[in-house]
Amino acid sequence: MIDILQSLIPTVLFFSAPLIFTALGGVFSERSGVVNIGLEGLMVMGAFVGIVFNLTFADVFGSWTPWVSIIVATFIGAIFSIIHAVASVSFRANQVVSGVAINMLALGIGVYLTKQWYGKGQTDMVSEPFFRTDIPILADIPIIGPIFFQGIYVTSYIAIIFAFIAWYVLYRTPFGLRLRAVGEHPMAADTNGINVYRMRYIAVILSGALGGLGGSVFALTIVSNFSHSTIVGQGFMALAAVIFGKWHPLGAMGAALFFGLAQSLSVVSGGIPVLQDVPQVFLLIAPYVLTILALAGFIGRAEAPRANGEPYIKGSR
Amino acid sequence: MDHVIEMLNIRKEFPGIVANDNITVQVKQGEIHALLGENGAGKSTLMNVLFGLYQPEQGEIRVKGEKVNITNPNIANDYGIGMVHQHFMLVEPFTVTQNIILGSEPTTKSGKINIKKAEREIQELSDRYGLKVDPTAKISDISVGMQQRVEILKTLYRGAEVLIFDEPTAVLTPQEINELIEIMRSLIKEGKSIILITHKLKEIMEVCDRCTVIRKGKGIGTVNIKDTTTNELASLMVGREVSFHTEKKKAVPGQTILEIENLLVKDARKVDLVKGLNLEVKAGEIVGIAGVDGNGQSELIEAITGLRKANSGSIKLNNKAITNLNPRKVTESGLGHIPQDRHKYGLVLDYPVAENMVLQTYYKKPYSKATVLNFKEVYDKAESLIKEYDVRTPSASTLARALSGGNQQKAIIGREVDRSPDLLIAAQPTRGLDVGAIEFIHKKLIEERDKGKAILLVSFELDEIMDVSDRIAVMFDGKIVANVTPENTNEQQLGLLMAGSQLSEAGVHNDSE
Amino acid sequence: MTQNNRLFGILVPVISVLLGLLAGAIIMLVSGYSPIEGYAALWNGAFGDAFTIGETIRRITPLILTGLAVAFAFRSGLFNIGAEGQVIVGWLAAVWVGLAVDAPMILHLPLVLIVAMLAGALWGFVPGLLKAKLGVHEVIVTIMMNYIALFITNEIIRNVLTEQETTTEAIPATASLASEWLQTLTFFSRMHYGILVALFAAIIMWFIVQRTTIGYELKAVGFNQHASRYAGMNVSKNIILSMVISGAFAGLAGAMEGVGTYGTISVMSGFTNLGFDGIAVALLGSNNALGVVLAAILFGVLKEGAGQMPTSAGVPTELVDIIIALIIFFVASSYIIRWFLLRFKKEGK
Amino acid sequence: ACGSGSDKEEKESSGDSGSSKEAANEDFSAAMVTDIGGVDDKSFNQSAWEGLQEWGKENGLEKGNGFDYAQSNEKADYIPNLNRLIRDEYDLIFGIGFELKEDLQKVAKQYPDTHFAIVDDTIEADNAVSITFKEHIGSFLVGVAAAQKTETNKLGFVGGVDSPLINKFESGFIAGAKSVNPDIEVEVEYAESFGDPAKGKIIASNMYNNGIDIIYHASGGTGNGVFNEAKDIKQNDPERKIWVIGVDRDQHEEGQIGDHNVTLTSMVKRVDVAVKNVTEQAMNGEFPGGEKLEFGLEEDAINVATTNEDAMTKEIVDSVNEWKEKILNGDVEVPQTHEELKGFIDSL
Ligand SMILES: Nc1ncnc2c1ncn2[C@@H]1O[C@H](COP(=O)(O)OP(=O)(O)OP(=O)(O)O)[C@@H](O)[C@H]1O
Ligand SMILES: Nc1ncnc2c1ncn2[C@@H]1O[C@H](COP(=O)(O)OP(=O)(O)OP(=O)(O)O)[C@@H](O)[C@H]1O
Ligand SMILES: [Mg+2]
Ligand SMILES: [Mg+2]
Repeated sequence: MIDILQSLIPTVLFFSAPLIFTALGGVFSERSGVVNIGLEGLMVMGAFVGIVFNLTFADVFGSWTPWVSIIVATFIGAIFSIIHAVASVSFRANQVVSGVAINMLALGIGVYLTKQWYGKGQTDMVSEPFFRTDIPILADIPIIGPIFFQGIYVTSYIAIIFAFIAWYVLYRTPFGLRLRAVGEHPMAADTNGINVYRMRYIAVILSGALGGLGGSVFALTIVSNFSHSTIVGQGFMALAAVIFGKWHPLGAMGAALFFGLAQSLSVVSGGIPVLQDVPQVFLLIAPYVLTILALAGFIGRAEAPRANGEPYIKGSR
Repeated sequence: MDHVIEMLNIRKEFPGIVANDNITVQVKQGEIHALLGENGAGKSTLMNVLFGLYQPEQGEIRVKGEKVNITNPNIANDYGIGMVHQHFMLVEPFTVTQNIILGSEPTTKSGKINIKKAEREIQELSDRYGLKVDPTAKISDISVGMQQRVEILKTLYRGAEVLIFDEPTAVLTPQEINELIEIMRSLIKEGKSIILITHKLKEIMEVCDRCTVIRKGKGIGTVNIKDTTTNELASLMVGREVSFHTEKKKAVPGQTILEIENLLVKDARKVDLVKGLNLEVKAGEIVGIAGVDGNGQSELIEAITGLRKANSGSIKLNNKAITNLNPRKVTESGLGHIPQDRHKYGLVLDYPVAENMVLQTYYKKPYSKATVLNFKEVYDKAESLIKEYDVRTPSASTLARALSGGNQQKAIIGREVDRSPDLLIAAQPTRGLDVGAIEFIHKKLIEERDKGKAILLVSFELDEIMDVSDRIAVMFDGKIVANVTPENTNEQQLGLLMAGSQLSEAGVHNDSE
Repeated sequence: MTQNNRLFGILVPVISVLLGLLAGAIIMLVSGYSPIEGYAALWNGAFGDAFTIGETIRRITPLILTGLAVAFAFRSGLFNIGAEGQVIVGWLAAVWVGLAVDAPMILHLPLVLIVAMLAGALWGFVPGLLKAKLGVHEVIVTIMMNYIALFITNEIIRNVLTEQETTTEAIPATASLASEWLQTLTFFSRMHYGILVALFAAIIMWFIVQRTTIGYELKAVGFNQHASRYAGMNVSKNIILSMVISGAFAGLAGAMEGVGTYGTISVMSGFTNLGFDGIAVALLGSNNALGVVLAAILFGVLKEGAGQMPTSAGVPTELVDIIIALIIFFVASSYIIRWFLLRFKKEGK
Repeated sequence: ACGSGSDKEEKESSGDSGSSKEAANEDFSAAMVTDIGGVDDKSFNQSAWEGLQEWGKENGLEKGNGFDYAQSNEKADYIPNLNRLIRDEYDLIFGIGFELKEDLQKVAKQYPDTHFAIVDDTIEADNAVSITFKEHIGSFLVGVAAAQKTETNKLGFVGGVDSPLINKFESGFIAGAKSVNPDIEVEVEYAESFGDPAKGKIIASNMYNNGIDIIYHASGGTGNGVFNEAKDIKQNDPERKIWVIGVDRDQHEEGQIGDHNVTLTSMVKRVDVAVKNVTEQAMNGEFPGGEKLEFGLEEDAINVATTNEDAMTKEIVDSVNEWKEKILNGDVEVPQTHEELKGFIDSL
């Protein structure tokens, strides 16, 4: 059992971390009332920037490169998401449309520039990705240590810490109260003197930052290079986590961890005798079927923030 | 200068309409100033201009004599202007406290919301002005009256000196209205000034000092309440004489149309809301259900109309059991329903007016044949209803969303009455409407009665109940506790019955027994 | 007002496309390519000769259908990200029936198309049912259903339709939409009669949505479920129906590939993207049938033409993705374009 | 290719496009259509392109003029790409990858006077040649190397998509390992994708956790995840002896981590050799139309990389060479399918 956990938990953590970051971004954006189908594109942008920066500056920053890379990717992700903010907040674009465009645009730009800069469709492998580490002290705790604190990525724990920070920000600070108010009833917020547009801009930019972070963490922990197939569907899984988690930061984190667990189980169970004879296809679809069952069984109805997806037009009723 | 607020020659246009055309309002320090006008006259618009939600095309605003430029609600707040909106501006999943502090939250040093401090401050305010609220309750769980008190607290919390109330009483029960009037008086005593928008002339006469009348976007003038009468106000507002008492012949009840026996309805949490209710409505009579909001009226109606499951008991329409049939079947059994919440139930706001006019009949000939819609028929019908019911809309293809509340209501009433149902349920049919529209609707209801239809009227307005009903059933705690006739009772007694007193205590004799 | 609206309805997309192409030209210039060569290549790639025109039409065909699928669901307030999975199962079903059944064309081909629609409909039914009965958000369920479709289809190809092969045999001519005549006409492009099916589907969609009580109910449910219930509509039924019809359109798109373009189905190592592109097509076409057809044409032309750009002008094909994305942004932000147009008009007066 | 405009009018009838070509060696031209992987996939597309480039260089040609490629971004692109090259009058057109099989088959029938070649699959047409490789043999040999190297007697195989082609790799690998030591266990996992590094990483993580010390991957981009995981473990514990065996190309570079390299060896498939070889034959008027060429050890088209000299000790290399001999001699019949593998193991 402990053996299984020991091989399960670390994979769950590294698989989930990028989803957690990105889903948190989705939570911010959607809590403020801006639907963000563009998470996939934000991740693509993050992965692209993370890898390119890493390749270019590995010599300069040495072992700090991956850290600087994800910070830069976060930053560029934030800037990139301004497009979504401008379109859906200021220009009253249909937010789903704008999100879909973000997805196409990010992939287009990423691969176009890759070809432009590297003369080929995919970059080389980075020399400074993230590596697993043991967390000092904690790793030595018996049983718990090996399961949770040995051979893990620091980024995984950062993701979990971020989820708690996001929860605190959203549910305990004035900023969070305002942000949620804007997503529930923008006109009420407006009459209370809250600048609805500014809040939504901030929320979308936060989602860009976190999406960029998620994408770069994915690229630098799992893939090591960038191509058109680096991010395929992770952003949509993150979106699913946002909804699965009922637009709550901790819920989204839980959902992302659940996806990671289901994925890992489908691989690990191949090695478990009882499950060995189960046809491969059932293991392959298991994570997705489990998610549906979980939703149908005990998660059930999730109410989106009331004003999610509605452009706020001052003075309309 | 004793004017706290002056709005001079204000003009505000919306695409295709001039909502405010050169209107002037001057509010004195410490007065309650009424703003009166028909539905769509431009009252809310004018107040939204004052509150900084809209920018006027022309005109100027002065606060205490000083010319100001109010470009957003924050600035209005800074000038001590607070507004309680016609449609509440409350975030439902938030608590009372969260709603009140939203936008000016007290924080601890670490940047966390200081919820304790906020709750304390709110408690103080609420004690001082007699605004009873539960600071930790969620908005979605509290009554409409309390929601309104939250709105008022919101303005006070921000230190408002001038409070704008946009139709505050439209959604309140008689008791709550009395409470509100008390609250307004205590606010004035504390040195505040109030602008009150209402359609209820009685209230204006009772509490206001002066009244500015607006008609179709234009200012008609300001009168001193002391020097005027309700009739004068009404004719100023609509530009003609209005009669308040609805003329009607004596009812000639026929056979029983609606028969409810031992009806029991629970809500999702398994709490009984309607507790073994019995009720009968005959052809050719209007039965009014009087009662304080929250005594099971909505659930009763929803159970009859098939929108909610009845847990036991029976409902018969035209001697046919309709208990727990789906809404379509119930409608087809001869029911018309003017719902309480017109935005939620009554209309598909994003459909054109015309398509809303066939919401109950679209699947029938001549509006459709073999599932294919016949738009010509739909629009012909709509045009004729629009004319007959005086629905003011640019065209039949205008989205229902664009209509004013009163006109939306007229559209619904037209649609439901036109089908000529055997039983017409009218839930709060005149809520938020001006006297002209109310008069019109009352006339329609009585016309239907005279055609031999059964009418069930649910209203929190005792005036309306007394005026229109042939028979009054008082509902309290999920049951009909008394059956009386308007001739044999008065508002005083009804009020007591609605509060749960026994018939004998209230000194009324029960007509049905 | 309405006249103005109609004018804008035409002007906004046209301006958006022009702006998108302009942006593309600027990007080419900045990256050191010749925009003229680039766009000439694009044009040739899409319309250069009968072959490319045939291929362009072929590419447009399934896009129309997935666009309709997504648009249809949108009409009742549902977001069907699952068109992708519905395409895959439709494709599988079409090829399966194509191979398994032996019948004259007049029966076989309709049967193939119907079964493909049923398969897509089934894949739409599951999220529809869960949404209607349990309130489970359709976006997650459809995303999950995509993966399930992919893996199950691969398994069936490998173990049921073939013996551990990656591609099935080709379907017989009786089940095929392909036509010698069309192919000869277009120098062996894979253009097939599916385009007629797709256009017919667009008319059906328009008719259902705009002219029938079914559409009236679906839209009403999309706008306001409470009012729909009040009006006696069965909200659950309409939600399910909407997803089922949406799925059927997508399933038909799969059939276009299965019995039109390829005549086979192969193990897929990733998604076809037809369903995801359908989202963009639907939105670009503002969820109405004619719009979807036009958007699919634009999409198909740009994507097909893009293939010629690297060989003829050295420009990476991704430039077209960027251009399409920008066009979508511009159309979506039509508010601002309208605003500019209005100002322009005012000043002109 | 820029001249395609003027070609258009002439290409009406497919008949005369290639009629006079056989003789005209001077302006012989060849081109290829990649599969979705793209020309820089660090795998067979890239390798094929390298072969074509080398041939071009030897004949003084340049890209776009004498040889070229057309990149496919999705399955639907194959036909247009093939046609584009046909219209540009290339004499020999390669389709790289089994995914192009059906489309190439179709086109070959439509244009009987153009020469075609498919890599990694077979098609039936007189104007087309099928190029396949004896991957099972290469896989067998890396299996032998792995069996020599393993300390845990547990090996892993990560496949891309479960298909006859990848089964060939799997079967050869298991046969090779078991030939050396029948007690060796090989765990097989298919990621069901050639582009899912996350899955690759989870599988690898799980395998290394379960005591497997060498993983052979035949999974394209999914393999990135395998390398990533191995390097990660190595980075943390340089003493840990774990390895990856690369595929198609020498994946030495992918295995580099600091001063270590986790790439034990790679099963190198010289698509370039085959492409160049066939192109030269065609240029010399000896196009092997209709034939099914199977490239292997003899042609130097299948190799076992020995770049990682520290890891591939002399003993291992010797052992690999020994088995190579046996195969060349016909002493060993390497299985290509699951069926054959069963028989093979039973016979051990
Ligand atoms: N945002 C808006 N856009 C367009 N027209 C509007 C808007 N708001 C109000 N109107 C129109 O302006 C006119 C005045 O509306 P307003 O809400 O001020 O009326 P009111 O006097 O408050 O009516 P009621 O008594 O029904 O509340 C109406 O014709 C209304 O339809
Ligand atoms: N800063 C704070 N200090 C103390 N109590 C707080 C603070 N903020 C919120 N609370 C209280 O904690 C409880 C939970 O608050 P929170 O805002 O998290 O509500 P919630 O029920 O989780 O929200 P939701 O239903 O929107 O998910 C409420 O009773 C709230 O009043
Ligand atoms: Mg108003
Ligand atoms: Mg009103």
